[in-house]
Amino acid sequence: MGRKNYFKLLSLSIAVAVLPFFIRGDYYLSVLVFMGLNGLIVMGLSLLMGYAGQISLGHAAFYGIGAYCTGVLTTHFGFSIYLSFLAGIILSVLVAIIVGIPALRLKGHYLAVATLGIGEIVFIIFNEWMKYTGGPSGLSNIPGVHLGNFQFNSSFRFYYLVWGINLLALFFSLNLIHSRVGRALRSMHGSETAASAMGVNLSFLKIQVFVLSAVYASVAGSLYAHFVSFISPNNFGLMVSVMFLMMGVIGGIHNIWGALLGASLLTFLPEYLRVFNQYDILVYGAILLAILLFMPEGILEGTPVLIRKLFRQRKT
Amino acid sequence: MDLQSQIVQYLVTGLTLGSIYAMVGLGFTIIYNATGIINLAQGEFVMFGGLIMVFLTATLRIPMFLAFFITLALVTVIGIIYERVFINPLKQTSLITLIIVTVAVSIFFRGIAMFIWGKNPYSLPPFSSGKPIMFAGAAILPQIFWVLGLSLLTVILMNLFFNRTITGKAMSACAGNRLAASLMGINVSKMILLSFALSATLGAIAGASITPIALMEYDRGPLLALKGFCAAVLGGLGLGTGAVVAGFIIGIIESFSAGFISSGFKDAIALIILILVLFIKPSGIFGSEEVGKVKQF
Amino acid sequence: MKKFFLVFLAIVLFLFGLIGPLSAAEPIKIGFVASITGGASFLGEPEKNTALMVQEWINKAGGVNGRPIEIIIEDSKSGASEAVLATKKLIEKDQVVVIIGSSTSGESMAMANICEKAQIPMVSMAAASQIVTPADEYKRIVGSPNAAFEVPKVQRPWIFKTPQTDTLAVEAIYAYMKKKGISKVGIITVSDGFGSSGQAELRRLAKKYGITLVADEVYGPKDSDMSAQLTRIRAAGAYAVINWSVGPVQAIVTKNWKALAMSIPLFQSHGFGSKQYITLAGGAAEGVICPLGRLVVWEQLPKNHPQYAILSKYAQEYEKQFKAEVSTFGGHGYDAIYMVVDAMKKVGTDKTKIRDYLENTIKNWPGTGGIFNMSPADHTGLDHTAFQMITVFNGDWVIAK
Amino acid sequence: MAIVDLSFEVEPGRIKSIIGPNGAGKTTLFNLITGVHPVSGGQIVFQGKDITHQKPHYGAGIGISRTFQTIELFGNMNVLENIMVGCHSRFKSGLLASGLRLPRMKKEEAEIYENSMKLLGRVGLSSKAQLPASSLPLGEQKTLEILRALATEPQLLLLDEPAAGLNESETDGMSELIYSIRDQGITILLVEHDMRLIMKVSDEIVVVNYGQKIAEGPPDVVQSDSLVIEAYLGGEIDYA
Repeated sequence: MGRKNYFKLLSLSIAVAVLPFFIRGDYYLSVLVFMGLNGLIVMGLSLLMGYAGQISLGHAAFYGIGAYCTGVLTTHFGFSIYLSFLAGIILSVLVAIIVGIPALRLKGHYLAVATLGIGEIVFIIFNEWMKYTGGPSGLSNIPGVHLGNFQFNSSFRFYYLVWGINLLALFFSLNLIHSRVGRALRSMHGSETAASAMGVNLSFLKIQVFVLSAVYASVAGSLYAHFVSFISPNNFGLMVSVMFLMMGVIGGIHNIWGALLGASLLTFLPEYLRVFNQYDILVYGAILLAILLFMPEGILEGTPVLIRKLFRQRKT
Repeated sequence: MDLQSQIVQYLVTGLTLGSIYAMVGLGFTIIYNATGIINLAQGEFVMFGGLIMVFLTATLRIPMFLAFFITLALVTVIGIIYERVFINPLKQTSLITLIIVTVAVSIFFRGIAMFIWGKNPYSLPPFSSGKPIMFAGAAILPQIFWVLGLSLLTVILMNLFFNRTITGKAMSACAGNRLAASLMGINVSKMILLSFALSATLGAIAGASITPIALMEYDRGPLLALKGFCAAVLGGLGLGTGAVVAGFIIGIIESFSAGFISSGFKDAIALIILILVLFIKPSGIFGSEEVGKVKQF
Repeated sequence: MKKFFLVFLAIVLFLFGLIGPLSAAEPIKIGFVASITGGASFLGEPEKNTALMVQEWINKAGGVNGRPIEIIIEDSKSGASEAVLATKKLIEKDQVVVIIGSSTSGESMAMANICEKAQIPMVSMAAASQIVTPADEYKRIVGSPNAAFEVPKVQRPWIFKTPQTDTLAVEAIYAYMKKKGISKVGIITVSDGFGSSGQAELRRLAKKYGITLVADEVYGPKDSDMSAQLTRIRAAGAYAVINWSVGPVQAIVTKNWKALAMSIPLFQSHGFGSKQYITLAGGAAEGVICPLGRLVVWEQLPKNHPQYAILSKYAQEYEKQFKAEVSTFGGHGYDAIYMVVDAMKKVGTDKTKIRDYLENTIKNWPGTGGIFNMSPADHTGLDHTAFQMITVFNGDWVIAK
Repeated sequence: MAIVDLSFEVEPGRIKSIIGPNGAGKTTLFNLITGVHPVSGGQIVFQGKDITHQKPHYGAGIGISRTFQTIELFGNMNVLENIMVGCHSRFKSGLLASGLRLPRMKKEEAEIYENSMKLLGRVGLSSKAQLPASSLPLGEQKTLEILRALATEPQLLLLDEPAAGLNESETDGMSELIYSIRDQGITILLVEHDMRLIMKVSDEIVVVNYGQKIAEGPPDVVQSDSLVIEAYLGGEIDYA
């Protein structure tokens, strides 16, 4: 990771650390918590899609596995938080491996539909396995997170927990991208033939990054479950998977910072659009389309390009 | 109720569902062939088809027959505008961005539909009145014949179009190799426009014919798109006939699994079969390796 | 391009302009969360309309002891996380006195935790008894060997709700069936919060009324055809079908039931409470039987019925103002708003006092959903008399015999 | 193009060229050796080891590397990174070590960087290290592909038309590079259309047509072979 990225990471960490002292209030902090969670998932998607070039339309499944695993284990079986978090991660890793080995042999749209199908199947299991998941009515009264005697019982505390994990994941991802493994990932996206000629084991690498992104999503899911204390299958359906993808593309999925930016923006935007009442879906769709039309590479890379374009036009 | 009449009933239900999936799947295929895009707003064409039909017949009191064709024309225009405004300007963009564009369009279309029609579902009278027909102990609504008939007719017409007409063949050529096609003097941009228009028309036919059975509301699209997408992929992306057959297969699997195994897991069973097929034969039931490799992200 | 920039600027200014205005008056703020868009919008829409209409009525009539009320309406988009955010926004940013909402059980359960922690009274417009019952108590009931005969003994202190519990609806249907001698029943439920909660109650209470469930089918909230499930119920030899869902799928089930020429009666849940569904189902809804609040049959009530005055005014005004059929869903919003406004008129805006009033002083209180009698053991306050078995006859509601 | 019946050996430390008309199966042969295409019959042996049915990524690990006929650089990465990917097979640190930036990984990274810069320095490309690979002129892209292949530290290097599209002086530079690689002790298998280059650098030549070997031997012998001349009828051999 270059010096520039260290500087960016440091600035972001400082900003994250001081932000709550400027905007207190449960509501805004909750929005920031959701931003952090979505950011975590989209970061994983960015590694998988933007860097390794593998599409997933089923990432909400891993988000859900994390959430339900910790939710079910803590409420029904009295597991401790740590154990159930760990169980969520392990289960996601297992599912990612089992599903990933055959699925990642597929390419392009076939991979898209396979991941989509898997996401839907997991969704149906959440719905139908009522004894533990509570079915469509959801699972409520999931206990809060604690570290020893310290309870993360306010949005203020939870904010630091979520963003702490988020920044760790960001640190991990940035290191990864600028390493042997990260270069291999990107080379795979550039040319699979050449990458394998250079000794890059494509299938192993694909599985690895798929598992990593699943772990990010699972951790986010577990945190979500404990934060909201209520989960239902609807939080983990196909549209949620698509929304994660949308966040990535809007921000710029080929860059981890873009992914984070996209997740933050699209978490905040619907809150802002509350002023439009029920017509927010129309405004929301229009804004998304405008961004995609004027900055198809995403906001992060698109904004400078767009500004340059505007500037040039005014000059002539 | 004996087993035979049950089976007939499940078959009828499966065919009805399947014909809708087939038409949506065919719509996917047409656009995919011309552009390589998976148009996730395909379900919204169906929604518009249903709701515009309702508007024309119930509000404007236009006779059913005439309204049907006006609906097709209007939805086709929507498809044309969609392509010109959102797809055409984005020529140099990666496929994944284009797919996300179609998702954004789908959200936007839903917004427009909600703005115009509100959130309530709407119903249509059947195309022809009459009591359910009893056949081998199963009851079949006359409308089901309309749905099946229209979808079969559409599939046949599409086949003729792609195999017998110059324009159709030109579109198929675009599918094979866009650059080569444009060098041959085919106007690729026009072909892409045509593909959106055609697939919008298909959506409209599906929407208008299913509404008397299944009602229609502004947010019905995504689920239909999902099923249609599965049909298109299962049939081997890029193969129209494959998508149609796969659509019927998915419909029938769903209905039989609901009838004999578990209604809660009917979608899961259909999806598991889909995924298994992909794992065993990664290019769909009817697809060849080569076709599957043409377009990637 | 310059033009684009100007348009953009205009939009930004417009956006800021919309959140800008601050009113000089000191209204009492009531938070109102509803599923205005998304899957449950058929609930949220009439609720939102009702809130707008009722706010005007109350303020025209002098508000709460001279102070106007301001109902701040938030859309939960039929999702739990959105509902949670909306609730937090209302509590933190708008500093509301009470929270009303949301439309679905799932959202309400998620919101209940926040309101409980914030110690702010919440009145839900969703039906599931789990919303007001503490999780442990609910577990005790479901886990008990005598589940069919259990009732909750305690309720969540800050949480109330106005819709009739699905338990009551199920009991109303089962009692009617018992009277008619129907003993073998097939149930078909939608796989969402409303349907699965109804399914649980249908299963739990069957024994109490000597009813056997011969088929137990489900379908998705956006499915287009349920003929397969109904065929299976018919094949299982049921004497009646009970469908438990809300929204358009109810009409589809009804249509499929008719199309299959099924000779056994179709019962619908109390979610069938909007005439729109009769229209949607075309002629197919003839003969459907369902337990409903009296709102939809207010014209058939005797004039001296305690609910008559409220129902006639609400139904007529709603239909006049929104050009839409009145539904029991909007009525849940009506009851919730009037309940808290009544409380505030008596005890002011102290949250604890409002809570105490709702729990202890709402007695013999007529609403659109029935006559409410709240108590520490019952935060719904309705009993089986809230329901009337109603059948569809000539496209209209008729009290079933 | 199918390879029907083709058998030859390459001696260590020499340059062997494969020539033949377009579509003779030269690139297919490379793809078979490197495992890109599955082999349906026959055997490929490298240093006494059967590598016939190995995965494509296997070769780099045992000392076989290659370039491509149509340039396959990683266009989404810069020049230096392209070469760094070439070092992939020689190092170990995996996902966790990389993400956590363990000391082991830091040491490896430094080594990879140093090696890659050294390779770039060898052809005077150091100043362009940070440019996107796709922005280089064609000749430099070809060179970069060879450097990337060299970064795997191969014992056998397969070059697929390294001079295609290059002008005369660039071709001369290319032959210099090929010599210097040979002098390093790396065996080279060369596919090329530029006969001048072939005749200049090859120690031995194999001529293929329709997937079959029609001649094999030192350049001067092959040049006078009647079958070869027939295969190239129409004066495709470019001696200019």
